[in-house]
Amino acid sequence: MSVSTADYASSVPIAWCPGCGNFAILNAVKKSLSELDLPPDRVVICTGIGQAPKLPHYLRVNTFNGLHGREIASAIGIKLAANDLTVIVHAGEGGAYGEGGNHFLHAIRRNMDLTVVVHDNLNYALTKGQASPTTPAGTVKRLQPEGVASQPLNPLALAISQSCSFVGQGTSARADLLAGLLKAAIRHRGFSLVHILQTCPSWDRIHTPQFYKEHCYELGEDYDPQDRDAALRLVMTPEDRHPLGILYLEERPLYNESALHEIEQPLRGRLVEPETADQVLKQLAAKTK
Amino acid sequence: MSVSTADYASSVPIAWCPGCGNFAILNAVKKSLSELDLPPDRVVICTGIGQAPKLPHYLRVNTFNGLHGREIASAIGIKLAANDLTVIVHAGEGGAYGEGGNHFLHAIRRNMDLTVVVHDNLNYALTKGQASPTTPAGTVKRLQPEGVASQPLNPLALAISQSCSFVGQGTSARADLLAGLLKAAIRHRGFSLVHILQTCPSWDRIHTPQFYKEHCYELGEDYDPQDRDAALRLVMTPEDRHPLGILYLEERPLYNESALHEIEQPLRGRLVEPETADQVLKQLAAKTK
Amino acid sequence: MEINIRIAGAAGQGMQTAADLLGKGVTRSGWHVIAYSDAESRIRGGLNFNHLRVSDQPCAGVTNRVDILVALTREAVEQLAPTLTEGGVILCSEEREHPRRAPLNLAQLAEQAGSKRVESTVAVALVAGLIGLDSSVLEPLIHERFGGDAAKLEPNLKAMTSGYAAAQAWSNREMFVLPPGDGQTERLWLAGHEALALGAVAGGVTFFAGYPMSPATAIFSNLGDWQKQAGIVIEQSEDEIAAINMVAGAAYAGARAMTATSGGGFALMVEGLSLLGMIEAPAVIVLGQRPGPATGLPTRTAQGDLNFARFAGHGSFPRILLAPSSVPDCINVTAYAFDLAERFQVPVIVLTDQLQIDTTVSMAAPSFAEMPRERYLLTPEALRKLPVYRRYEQAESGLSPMAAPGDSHHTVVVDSDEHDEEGHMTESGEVAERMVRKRLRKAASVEQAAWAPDVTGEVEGRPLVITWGSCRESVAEALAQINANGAGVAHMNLRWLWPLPAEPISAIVNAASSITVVENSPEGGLVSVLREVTLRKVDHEIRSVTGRPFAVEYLIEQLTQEVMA
Amino acid sequence: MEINIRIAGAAGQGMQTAADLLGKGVTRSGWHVIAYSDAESRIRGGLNFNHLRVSDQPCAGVTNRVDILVALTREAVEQLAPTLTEGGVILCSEEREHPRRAPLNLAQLAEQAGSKRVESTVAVALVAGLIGLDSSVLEPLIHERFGGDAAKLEPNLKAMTSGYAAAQAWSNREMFVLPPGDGQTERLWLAGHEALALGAVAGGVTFFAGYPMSPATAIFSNLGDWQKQAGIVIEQSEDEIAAINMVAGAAYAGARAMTATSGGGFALMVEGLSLLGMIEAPAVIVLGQRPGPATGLPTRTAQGDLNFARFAGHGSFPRILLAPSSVPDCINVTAYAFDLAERFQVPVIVLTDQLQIDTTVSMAAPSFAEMPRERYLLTPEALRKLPVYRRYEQAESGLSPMAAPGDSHHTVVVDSDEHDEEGHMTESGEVAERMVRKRLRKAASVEQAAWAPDVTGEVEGRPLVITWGSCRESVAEALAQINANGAGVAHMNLRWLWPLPAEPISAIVNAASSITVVENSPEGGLVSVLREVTLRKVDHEIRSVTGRPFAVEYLIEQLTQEVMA
Ligand SMILES: Cc1ncc(C[n+]2csc(CCOP(=O)(O)OP(=O)(O)O)c2C)c(N)n1
Ligand SMILES: Cc1ncc(C[n+]2csc(CCOP(=O)(O)OP(=O)(O)O)c2C)c(N)n1
Ligand code: SF4
Ligand code: SF4
Ligand SMILES: [Mg+2]
Ligand SMILES: [Mg+2]
Repeated sequence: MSVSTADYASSVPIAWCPGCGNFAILNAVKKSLSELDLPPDRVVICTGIGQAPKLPHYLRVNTFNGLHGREIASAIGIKLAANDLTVIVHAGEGGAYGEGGNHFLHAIRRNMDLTVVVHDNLNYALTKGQASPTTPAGTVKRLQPEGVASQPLNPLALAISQSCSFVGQGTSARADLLAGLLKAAIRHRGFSLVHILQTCPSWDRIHTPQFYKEHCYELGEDYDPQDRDAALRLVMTPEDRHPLGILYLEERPLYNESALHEIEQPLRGRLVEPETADQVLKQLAAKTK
Repeated sequence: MSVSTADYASSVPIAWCPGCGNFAILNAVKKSLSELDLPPDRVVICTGIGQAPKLPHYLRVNTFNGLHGREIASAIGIKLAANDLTVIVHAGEGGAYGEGGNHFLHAIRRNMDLTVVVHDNLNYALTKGQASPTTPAGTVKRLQPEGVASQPLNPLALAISQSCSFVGQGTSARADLLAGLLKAAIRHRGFSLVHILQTCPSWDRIHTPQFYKEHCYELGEDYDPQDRDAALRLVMTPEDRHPLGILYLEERPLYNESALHEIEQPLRGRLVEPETADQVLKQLAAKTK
Repeated sequence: MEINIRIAGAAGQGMQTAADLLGKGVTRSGWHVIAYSDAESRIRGGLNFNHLRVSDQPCAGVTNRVDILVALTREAVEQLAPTLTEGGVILCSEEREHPRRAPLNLAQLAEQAGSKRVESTVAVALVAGLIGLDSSVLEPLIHERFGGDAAKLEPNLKAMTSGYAAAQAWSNREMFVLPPGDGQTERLWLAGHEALALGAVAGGVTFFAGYPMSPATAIFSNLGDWQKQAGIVIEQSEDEIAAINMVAGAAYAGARAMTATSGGGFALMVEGLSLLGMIEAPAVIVLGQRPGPATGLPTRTAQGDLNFARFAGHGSFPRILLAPSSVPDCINVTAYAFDLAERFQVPVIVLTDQLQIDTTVSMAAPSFAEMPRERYLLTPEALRKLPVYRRYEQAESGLSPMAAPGDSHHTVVVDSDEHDEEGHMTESGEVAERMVRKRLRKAASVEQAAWAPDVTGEVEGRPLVITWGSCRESVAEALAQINANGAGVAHMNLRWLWPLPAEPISAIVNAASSITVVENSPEGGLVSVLREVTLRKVDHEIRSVTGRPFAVEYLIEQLTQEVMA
Repeated sequence: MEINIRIAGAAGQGMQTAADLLGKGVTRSGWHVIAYSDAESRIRGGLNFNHLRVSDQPCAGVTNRVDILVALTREAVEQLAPTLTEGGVILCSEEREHPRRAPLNLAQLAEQAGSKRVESTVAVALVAGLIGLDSSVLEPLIHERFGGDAAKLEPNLKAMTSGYAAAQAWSNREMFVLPPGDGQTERLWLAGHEALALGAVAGGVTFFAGYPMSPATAIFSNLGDWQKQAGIVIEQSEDEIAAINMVAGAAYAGARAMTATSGGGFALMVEGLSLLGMIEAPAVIVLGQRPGPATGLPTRTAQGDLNFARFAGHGSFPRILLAPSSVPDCINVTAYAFDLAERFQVPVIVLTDQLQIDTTVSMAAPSFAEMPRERYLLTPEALRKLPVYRRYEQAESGLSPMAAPGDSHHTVVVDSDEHDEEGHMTESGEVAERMVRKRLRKAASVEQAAWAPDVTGEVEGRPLVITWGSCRESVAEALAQINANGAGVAHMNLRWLWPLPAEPISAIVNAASSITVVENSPEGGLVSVLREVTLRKVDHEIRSVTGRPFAVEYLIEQLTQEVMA
């Protein structure tokens, strides 16, 4: 089987603004999936609500477009039920770290074989540009006329502090690097976070492609993503330079390997056999609580 | 004014199990508040649901006992409305890091002047001992007969990774140290996390007072809580030894100092002056959107 | 004849174990028994009790009569002695003096057996001895329970022997001796939470996600015990929002998915419920009610969330509300809930409550052979033959073809936005209208499948008492007694609560001379439903506001007052 | 006479600004105007429009008639040309050929003004010229809007001048010229979201927490603009659950607290709503409805969440549901919501929707002087005199004394568990019963305060049309036209939706010869409420399922068909 980007072509008209960084990400997704030789019917893209979450409609692919901020939770349900499929989440940083922050936190703990791609455009774009969890402190918004008072979330440090087994960073301004990063993340067996610095020309005139080109740099060959202390230092130093590539890698047992009883078959094929209850009942009847 | 622990005495019968670590924490709370000379009417204790959250009923103190996991959110509302009061959260680790993980995460970002005391007994005690976010991996529970598959949350690393301005750790097994730690946290201007390793004899026979006495150690004079890298290394090394004391301190602007317009008066005293709308209207009428 | 036994003491003193041993023992002796509990929201201390109602006749209602009070604490004596029937006795230790105390000293017998900790086993043995349970039934129970731990087995066996002997030796014993039962010793001893979990297994559950919350936790603890055997993926989620969204994801992927919670957790699932409605994903949600609002009384019972469940979620979408009428019925209702959910691609909410969940009964073994076993997903073979597959294809019934991703070369697209037939988001008013109408047609299809209510007695021109859920059994028993004098009061119980077809229900209620609704809640939930659906006023309402179940005695009094007046 | 102008194009082309300039201009010219929008859920592209209905007479309904179509894209021409009335024209640029095109070339005029970007200003000027808006009104508008930016001011002024001149010079202009208005040039030009925010300020809001969600975001964006001036603490929370729990905390601490959201966000607040009910904390929740289920149609309108709001939350607790009848009424209703919330210590839900929120009207300046200014908290002085303070003291009215922590030496204790008079958690059935009954008495007190419905026309023996919320205005206009021929159809609009006292409402609906409910939702929300409360069947229902508002024309047709048949 040989999959091409054309297999992922969709006829749904795209509702993003011209010049949006999401286009580069969309192309990288097509490229990575086809280069991994994954056919659209073996992949599920799971999203919530926002601009980034519209992405799977612009592909031909199994799509679960659920609720704002709940994409990771739904993806866990999908993956547990269908462990033969490749499950990828695309979320805005508002959904993944704001509304859905709790799911993100606990998904890291599980280390299921999921890839979570966060399109970080530093704002709630679809609802008209309000501050998001990563908006730099001091940014003036209508709801924060004297500037955002909260410090931005540091999702990379958060992930590494919780031993997230794959942490990568890309930017829509460096499309050349994106597909490779996505491929590595999807290939990685375990929970992968791909944080993408995404440009949003409609609401953010500072973080332009040019800006990211200037402020980002590729991690060199000498960088060891398995050195946790170094990775933490890297992502916790002030943010005027952003490293691109695989920031952190850790070998951890996969969720279902470590303790879930082996789910050998995807659940969709399971017959209903009411008699199973008989067996359970027998065991139950034998025991006094 | 001189406040004594007797001022905090309550006649509500205590519903904790005999031998519960919460008793030591309760005493430390009384001690810290009275030693800080804070009268009960100037303090609000805000809690959710669980064993730990019953604490304020066993004191005479302003009490907001809200929903499971929402204690931090409610405390933010209280503090923003009443910035003249000392607001302290007591939560179980299930409420603070499980159900309420998202509020915890974003509260750190805000750096409001709140103290959050988490009673970590490694289980959901009130609902009969299920695994909580900090239950060690591999622990066998009814819902996890093959052992908990998720890695436990590392709340200390999480907090430091997000530049939480005060991070301390205590244990109910070392009552002698608790009041001092609580006092430091309450005195600290900014968001303080006090993580308490709390014994729960009813559901956990491993983490006994003896266990914690053996596995905990006091941080020495030479420990510099302002060295972030060192603090992170300390809390991210495998967990057979637990440091006690102030693990991390960072100078950060207070939320309301940095950007909220000065709330000079607590909101409870505000009159209703419908005419204020007239002024707003005037400004509005002048402008074309 | 029946004997009511109440085992009371502080949380942690083993009342639950004692009740379980006794319940199982009397079940194996061919008697009938129902047991329920009254517990505080704490792990140790306070005052809890377990109540067993044992009879030579079938019995299923709740009563407040107490013939034998086992009091393990002084507080238990003081608080509960007033509930004793005439001739009732207290079993307690010597130092707890009380005029009704039987001369059977728990503490002393326990000490003789070598350990203060076996007091509850002594109590079991004493009660067994009093009611005439055969010691050959008792002994295996002790082995089953403590056999795994030699250190425990010894003193418990001793406690059993001496307790049993002491009771048998007591001269006033006769009034407690039960006549033999019907000889059926093969009945099951099953709790509501077990019945609900069993029903889920019978219904083919393959995925469960949930977050602990009383009284629903017990349901998924059972599933936890059986996960390997029954092949269920169980996920303890970080919160209820995660649980319902996991359920939605798993259902999309073709699992038979389920969650269980109580009011507060259900409240957090409401957005997800609306998601299930929009993407038309099947799911079963067990809502174990307890008194609200908010945290309320966490360990008590109520039926206060019917209308909340009926309207929970923004926008309109079909859903089904079911309510088991008894502990045994929990099995059926839950099993059928899975069938209905998948057949109609809707969320099904099973309304139960603390009383039903925490009640244990002796019951005939259920048969699963006749239960539905159909799956409604397109098979991989059928799918492969389709030139195109569209998840929300229009259909007269409103039921579009459902497929799981990965089952063929077709992709499956679902969207929480309003969408077109392919599942892609739309801005079009026309497409939206088509989809809304499709879902309305589906709602009509669901309504046609509604189960008829259970009606007992002649309704025409007679008073009609209406119930749903856990209070059905006690009301049925109260009415049986009232009707024994020829009163002729009819009873209608609803197991299918929503959608409620207007015509058949209206026909029944309009035939009655008066209607009375019994519901354990401060405001009438079913009262609202009936008024709306039938446009008939409810003449009498019997409600409870204490978080405690209705007792048969109370119902007889109230029903006689209200209905017969 | 009225002229309907529709400015259509892709998101981001400035239609909203153009509509705003025009709306303000016609308002300052003494005409009446209502404007609403139709937008997709995207930031750039697609097809959106803003519709202005300008008249020399008061007008407040929605219409689909278009006299002047400003089409900024080819798609706008193609899609919307069919909506043109007889004689209606399209203003577009030359290359967009269409038989109805007026010879007024937008693109060309914009280019002449020096920038393609001023097309929308050209459009404003053209329309102004056509309808006869005085250029002395137009020019200051351009200055107000673009004055801050010299680079923009210049071309926009040019665009204005040349556009205006071109329109005035067009020979077929007369049919668009509006007769002079009533000379009242001091009216306000106010949007629903501004009115809701203003009402909150008038009601004394001091605390707002919320999370962005269409269509409610605009409400708190306004409050954001005014936070300093009006002294409001505004907190953008991490999610809606945080928002409602912050509101509960702030309300406990004595703030007048508020949030605003839409269905999905409200769903997440349901547990918190129940908390407010239990701790008896006052709060105002604005629920800006849009079509569901789930994400639905995020930028469209609906009235589908009435019953959801009525029953949201586990357990029983009093709440008040209000619905503004118009944009100006948004001010009153919101202001009074704060008074009611604090007076009765309950959550008050203000039900509005995308249509009402995003509609802008010309209106007389409101007067705030008569609005309630009472605060119901015990004052520090009163508190200090009390020997004991108990938050949930029993009271005949159910209204316990409310105090804020920090106001005296007394402590204030609230609890989401069932609690005693002091606020401490309880296990007692008796205490629980007392508290439940206290809340039920409070519910009765609330019901007594219900606002009477607004009834227009004689009901006795006549058909009665019933509305609530945003469709009130269009229905009123439709009925005015129908009744102009002496039809005598009565109209009842409900601004206070719940709790609904049965007697007065029943008296009204029972007097009518038939009742018709108009609601913009797939299933009838008010229909359920009326059936339940009055036990009278609703004879006709007019609903919409497209996410678009009812137009007056459509309503006239439907009402004539249904009601007059
Ligand atoms: C429960 C809920 N709350 C709020 C919204 C409104 N909403 C839609 S998208 C969005 C923000 C999206 O921001 P982000 O996730 O960063 O995605 P982006 O649009 O920036 O790509 C919000 C708040 C919603 N749909 N659901
Ligand atoms: C929304 C919601 N979900 C679940 C519960 C049930 N519940 C009550 S306490 C508790 C766990 C408490 O654990 P933790 O916070 O660690 O406190 P502990 O009892 O261990 O002190 C849970 C799950 C609840 N009250 N509300
Ligand atoms: S608003 Fe920003 S993120 Fe959204 S489509 Fe436009 S440019 Fe992209
Ligand atoms: S269960 Fe554990 S935490 Fe709860 S009171 Fe008992 S010992 Fe303490
Ligand atoms: Mg974003
Ligand atoms: Mg805990």
